[in-house]
Amino acid sequence: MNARPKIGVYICHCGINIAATVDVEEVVRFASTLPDVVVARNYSYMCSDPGQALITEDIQNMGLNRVVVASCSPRMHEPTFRKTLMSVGLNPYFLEMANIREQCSWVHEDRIAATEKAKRLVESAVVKVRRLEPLEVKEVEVEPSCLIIGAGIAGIQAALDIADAGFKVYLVEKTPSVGGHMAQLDKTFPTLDCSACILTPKMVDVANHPNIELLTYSQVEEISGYVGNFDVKVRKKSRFVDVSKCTGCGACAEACRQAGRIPSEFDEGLGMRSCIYLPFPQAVPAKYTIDKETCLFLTRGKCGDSPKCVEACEAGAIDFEMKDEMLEFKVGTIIVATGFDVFDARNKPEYGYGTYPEVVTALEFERLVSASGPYGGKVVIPQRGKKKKKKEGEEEEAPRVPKNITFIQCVGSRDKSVGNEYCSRVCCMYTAKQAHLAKDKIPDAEITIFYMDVRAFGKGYEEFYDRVRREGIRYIRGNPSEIFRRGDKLVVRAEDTLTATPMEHETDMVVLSVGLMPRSDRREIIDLLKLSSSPDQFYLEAHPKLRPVDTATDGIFLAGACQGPKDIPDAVGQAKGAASAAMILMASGKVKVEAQTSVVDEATCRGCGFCVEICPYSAIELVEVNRMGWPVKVARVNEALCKGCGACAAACLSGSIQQRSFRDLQILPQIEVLGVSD
Amino acid sequence: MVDQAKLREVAREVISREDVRLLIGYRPGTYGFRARPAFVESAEQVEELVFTPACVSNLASYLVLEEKPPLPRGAEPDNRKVAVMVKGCDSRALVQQMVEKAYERDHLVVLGIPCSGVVDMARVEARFPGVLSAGSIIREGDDFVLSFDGKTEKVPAAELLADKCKRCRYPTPLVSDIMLDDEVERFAEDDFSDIAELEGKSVEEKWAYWAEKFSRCIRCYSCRNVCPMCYCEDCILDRLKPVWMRRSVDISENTAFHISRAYHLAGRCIQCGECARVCPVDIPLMELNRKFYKDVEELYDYEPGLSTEATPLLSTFSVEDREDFIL
Amino acid sequence: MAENTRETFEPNIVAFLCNWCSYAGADLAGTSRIHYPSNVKVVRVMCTGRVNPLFVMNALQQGADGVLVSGCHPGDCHYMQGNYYARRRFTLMRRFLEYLGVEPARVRMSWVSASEGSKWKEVVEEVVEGVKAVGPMDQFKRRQLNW
Amino acid sequence: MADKILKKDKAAEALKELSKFRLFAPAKSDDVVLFRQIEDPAEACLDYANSTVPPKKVVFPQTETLFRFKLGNPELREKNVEEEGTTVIFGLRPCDARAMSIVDNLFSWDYEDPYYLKRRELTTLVGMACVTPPSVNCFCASVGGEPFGTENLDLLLVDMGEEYLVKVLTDKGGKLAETIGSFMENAPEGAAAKAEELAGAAREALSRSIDTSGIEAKLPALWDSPLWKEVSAACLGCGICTYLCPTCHCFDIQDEVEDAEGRRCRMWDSCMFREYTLHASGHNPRPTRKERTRNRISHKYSYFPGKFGVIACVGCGRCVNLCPVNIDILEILGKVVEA
Repeated sequence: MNARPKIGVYICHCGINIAATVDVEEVVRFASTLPDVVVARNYSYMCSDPGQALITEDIQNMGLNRVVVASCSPRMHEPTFRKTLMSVGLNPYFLEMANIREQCSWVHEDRIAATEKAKRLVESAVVKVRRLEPLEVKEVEVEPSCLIIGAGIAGIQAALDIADAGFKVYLVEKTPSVGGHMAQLDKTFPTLDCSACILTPKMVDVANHPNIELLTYSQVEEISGYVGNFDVKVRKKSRFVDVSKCTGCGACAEACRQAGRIPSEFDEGLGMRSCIYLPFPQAVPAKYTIDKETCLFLTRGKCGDSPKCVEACEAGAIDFEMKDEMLEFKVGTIIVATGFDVFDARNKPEYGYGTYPEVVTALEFERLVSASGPYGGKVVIPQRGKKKKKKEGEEEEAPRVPKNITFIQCVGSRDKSVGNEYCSRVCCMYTAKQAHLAKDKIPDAEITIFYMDVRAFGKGYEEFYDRVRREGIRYIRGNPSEIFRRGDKLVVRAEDTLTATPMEHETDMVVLSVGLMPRSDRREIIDLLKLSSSPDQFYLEAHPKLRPVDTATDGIFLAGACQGPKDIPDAVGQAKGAASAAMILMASGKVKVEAQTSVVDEATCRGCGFCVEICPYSAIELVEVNRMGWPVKVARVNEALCKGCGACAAACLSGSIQQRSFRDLQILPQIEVLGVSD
Repeated sequence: MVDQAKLREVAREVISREDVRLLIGYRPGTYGFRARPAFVESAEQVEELVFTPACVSNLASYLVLEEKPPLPRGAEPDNRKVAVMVKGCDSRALVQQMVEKAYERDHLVVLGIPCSGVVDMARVEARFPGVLSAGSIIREGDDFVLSFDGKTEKVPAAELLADKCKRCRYPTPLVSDIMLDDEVERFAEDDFSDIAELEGKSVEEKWAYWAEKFSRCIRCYSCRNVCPMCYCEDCILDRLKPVWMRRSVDISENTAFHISRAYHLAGRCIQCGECARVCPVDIPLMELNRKFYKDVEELYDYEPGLSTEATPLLSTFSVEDREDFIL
Repeated sequence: MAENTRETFEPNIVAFLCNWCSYAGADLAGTSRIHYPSNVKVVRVMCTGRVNPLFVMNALQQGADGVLVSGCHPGDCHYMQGNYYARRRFTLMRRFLEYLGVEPARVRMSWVSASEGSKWKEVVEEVVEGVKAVGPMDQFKRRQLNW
Repeated sequence: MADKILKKDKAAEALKELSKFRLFAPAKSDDVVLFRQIEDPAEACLDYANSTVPPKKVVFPQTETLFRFKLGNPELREKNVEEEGTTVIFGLRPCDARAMSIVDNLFSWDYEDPYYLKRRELTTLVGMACVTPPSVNCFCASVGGEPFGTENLDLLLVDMGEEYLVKVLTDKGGKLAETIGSFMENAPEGAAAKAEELAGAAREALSRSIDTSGIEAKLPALWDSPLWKEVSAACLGCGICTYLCPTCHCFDIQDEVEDAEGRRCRMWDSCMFREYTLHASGHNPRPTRKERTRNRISHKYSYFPGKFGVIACVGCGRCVNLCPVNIDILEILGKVVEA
């Protein structure tokens, strides 16, 4: 380490990506004049095998002990070149990169200015690399267990894969049942499989799998630790029903004084439930839950003379004294599979959702068309706000069957006016599917779809779209501007943009193809796990292409629509990817931890504790040491906990705690070089 | 005013305790009106102790200034307590030192001196130049009474009072084991109008003002060394690896020195004013410290040196912290 | 160095960018080929929490005409709190430097996320313009290696 | 050359004339008097007690470049002090002038320091006699000086009220006096006698003194005396007493490198600093302020006289006046004498 630095500087053309804007030859000439630089070279692609070979040969032949690569962002190829160094026995932390592509050639036009800047960046890298120190990459054990947050199809699939591989899974679901949005769907495009038929077996599997601990009606409250060693606290919310006793018979729900008065979340409010309820017939676990927001006994302390559900329950499972339970466990990896919300159509008031009962959302339509739904699978205009349960003897008013149904695509997607620029990816296909189902149920219905573009990109999608069109479904290219009532009809005002014809289209029913939104409660997870968001507010992956299931934090992965809108095959595919990523860590049993950690100079530390207070990872503590006979307190860093942020180093008044690879001694020379005005 | 006999009596008792190794107080200086620190290790020495308005030093500095050269093998460090006399302002240094874990509370025996203000010795010596023989200063109501060379002069207190005392918020020690006098009620307010006035100048005027001051600096580091909050084992100013600022004495490095010194006291300076007092070239160091003090109070509602339970200002944050300048 | 006039003055700005948000955002500006002025030169740190406010002083002393510290938006810090610490430190340092007579336009801070390539461009442009307006740093710049 | 008279109302013109040289004179910066390079006579403040920082800084700058270098290039560019040209220090106190002659010993001993000596050669010293002692702590007469001392001065001015009596002491002084000859007139008879009278009164007015005989020999014997702990207990370890001392001359050498270019410079250092004697190993032969205080006093009153035959203290009183905690060299010397 103390050998005189012998630095090699390697400047990449990146084809013409760099060379077109930066005079690479000039940068090489300049670099070769810098102190301690033994060799400076350029090459068309430094990251290629021959490019890397240039470096390894020089290390071996010229005895280089420091390397600067001036090329793309270190976020791109730092790992590549670290490996290059390692391959010939040089410590990988003797590398510094100068980012002359993303932050120079690609963003500047003036060749002279870009070349000057590239020179400065290279010089800054040289002065830093000269002072770098070799670091040891340490390993920690990985707990062979995984926390999966969210039990929709993505969470379920990831859980099953990991559990099948023999690792323990804690599957945490906020609602009383697993299944997520997929359970609400009727058929799935393009195959028209019954959603429940393909999902239910998996739901049952997660409940029965010996390696899966299913925690429904539960929420993650606290996560601390680091990759391989996360400490998790989960709140198991009280169901007020002892699940070990509940047989799922449903007598309680029948008996509930509020039966049929509480809008069912599962049925998107089109159907009603009791205060004690099973979200849907195939719910897993098939255990009842008392909704403490509406239960009379829980909200008012009184439900008639005594709660009817208690009377009805033969198993004696109902327990109003039940408390939330806190579970604590350790996991090695975490998968976030929290899914999405659908766009709230009230944010497009021009479509009259919430005003006209004939305007429904696509998810409501799924419930309408589902045989298990509130209307038994009949496509009707739902009777909103009317109690479905009539008093004895009162005549049922039959729901109206529409003869003319209109679908509007891209509601809340590709729409800057509501802040959603992105395409929700599923609406084109589910609209086609729903149109098909409507036609199937009401063969004489006239069905029209207003669309902006039809994106049928998946396997079998274009074929399905073609089939639907041939069924006599009318596609009109145009984004309707408003919907209003005329007599007993609704009128959709739009322009057919293919013929440039303004039109008023009369219809009995409108289905809004609402888009997929980031969950409204996403902040909870962001705060728990320190995830980042992309501009669309979905969780941000570590790399959009190459690390789509990873997050910036080691050991935490993303699955399903929480990362961005996805259809079922994509969600399942990503879930399997996330599962596999987590399993790599758990199977190897070890993981390398941050090497660029903080370190204390115990000889000068005055033990003030500023760093202890500041460390977000509680990685620093004060310990008593003997300094030449005197007992003194000094800070000490737990390197397994330290994540290498360096906040301690900036807080230390005496500079006694330093971050490796980002020491004051290494940064100040960079400032000296970059600060000089040309 | 503190009864000098009582002070000595208390001091005698304290230094006679087996668990106390040192008492730091004041004694008369070598000439004129000066008083200076006294280091009492035995009961015989207490006779020289005084407390008068000439006792300007903040003795809390000595608690952290003590050098610890290598102990001979087998020798045990003397861990007995240190007793220290503190005025209101000085006591805040003790509090802040404890916030920063310099020592435990039970390391100290604090002799608190409720204080109605000390003199600015430069003002005294300008008013009565050439006084060599021992002179005394006592406070009588709104006046200081100065006796020297057989004469007695009465001067309105405001004319000789140190600036820090004219805006003292905490005249009575915030921490003490033995209070040597009755509590002094707050007699002054601090509205930071001096700082606000400077803030109101244009950037050019401000720089001209400070460039003049900083150019005088000879980097004797008396401001640092006298400060009760400056006690790093190895100050970054002295480090050669890395060099935070060069040894060169010029406007650039001097400015860097003063920025560093003041920033390192942000949220830590307890306004004892010692730095400004000792500066041989009269750099108004408190105007630097007070800028941070004012901002810290305005922005974060934080005053250092009031509670040993406080979290150091820059080791904490609030999500709601202002950020109006951030793009 | 030729005497800079206000018109031809091209400021030199040292920026400290956190690896996870702002550095990534600046990279994204690159991948998106968003052009911006070349005056800003970046020192990469893992977190704005690492940036000692005295670095600002060093950069200005060394001759930088301005300094920019850019990190993750509040709440998004990869290390949870680093940007909050940085915010306090730089708020105080910036006000202090202004008090000494250093134009506040020279000491800037921004939140630029990994997805805000275009915001990075805007920040750079704004900072460069701001520094251009106040001219070269000459308050306590090192007179480089003078006798 | 005979004594001259410079009327006070001509002083400004004379200073104006002298400002064609590198002219240093006492000037006020707020209330602090410092020697500054003067371009406009109005800046000068001749009616002063003494400067806070002694004028030694003119010939021994606090920071000075010795040479510049480029890494990897054996050629050095040395500082040419000659370029600074003729320098005049106007109005310095006799003690401070005498201090320079003491410091000369050091810089021309086994090694002749070209920077310092060249600057001394280029510099003409115009003294200002102390008609009244600048401070209550002046004790120049105890260490070989006096308020009207002429040692090492080229010219001495005596404030006679309306005018300055100008005594020409050296050829160098004579040459300088010639350049401002047109602003002066011959001193009347009796002026010298009046000045003598003033000198006598000034000597009488010195209020502090110490008998230094025997101190040089006594100090080494007091190496282990408890008095050092006692007198240094309050010491803060700052550099006031040394930096403001006109005879302290310790320096450090630092390389300031920037990029591939750098300079080697010399800057004041202080034996009162911990780093002064700190070894690279971490060992410090003067581990505490006690040893440093002992060294400061011993150096001035024992080691330096042992080597050069003169006490390295001129009794200017600055260290006493400005010590933040009233550490008083006369008190220490008194204890040494008593011990």
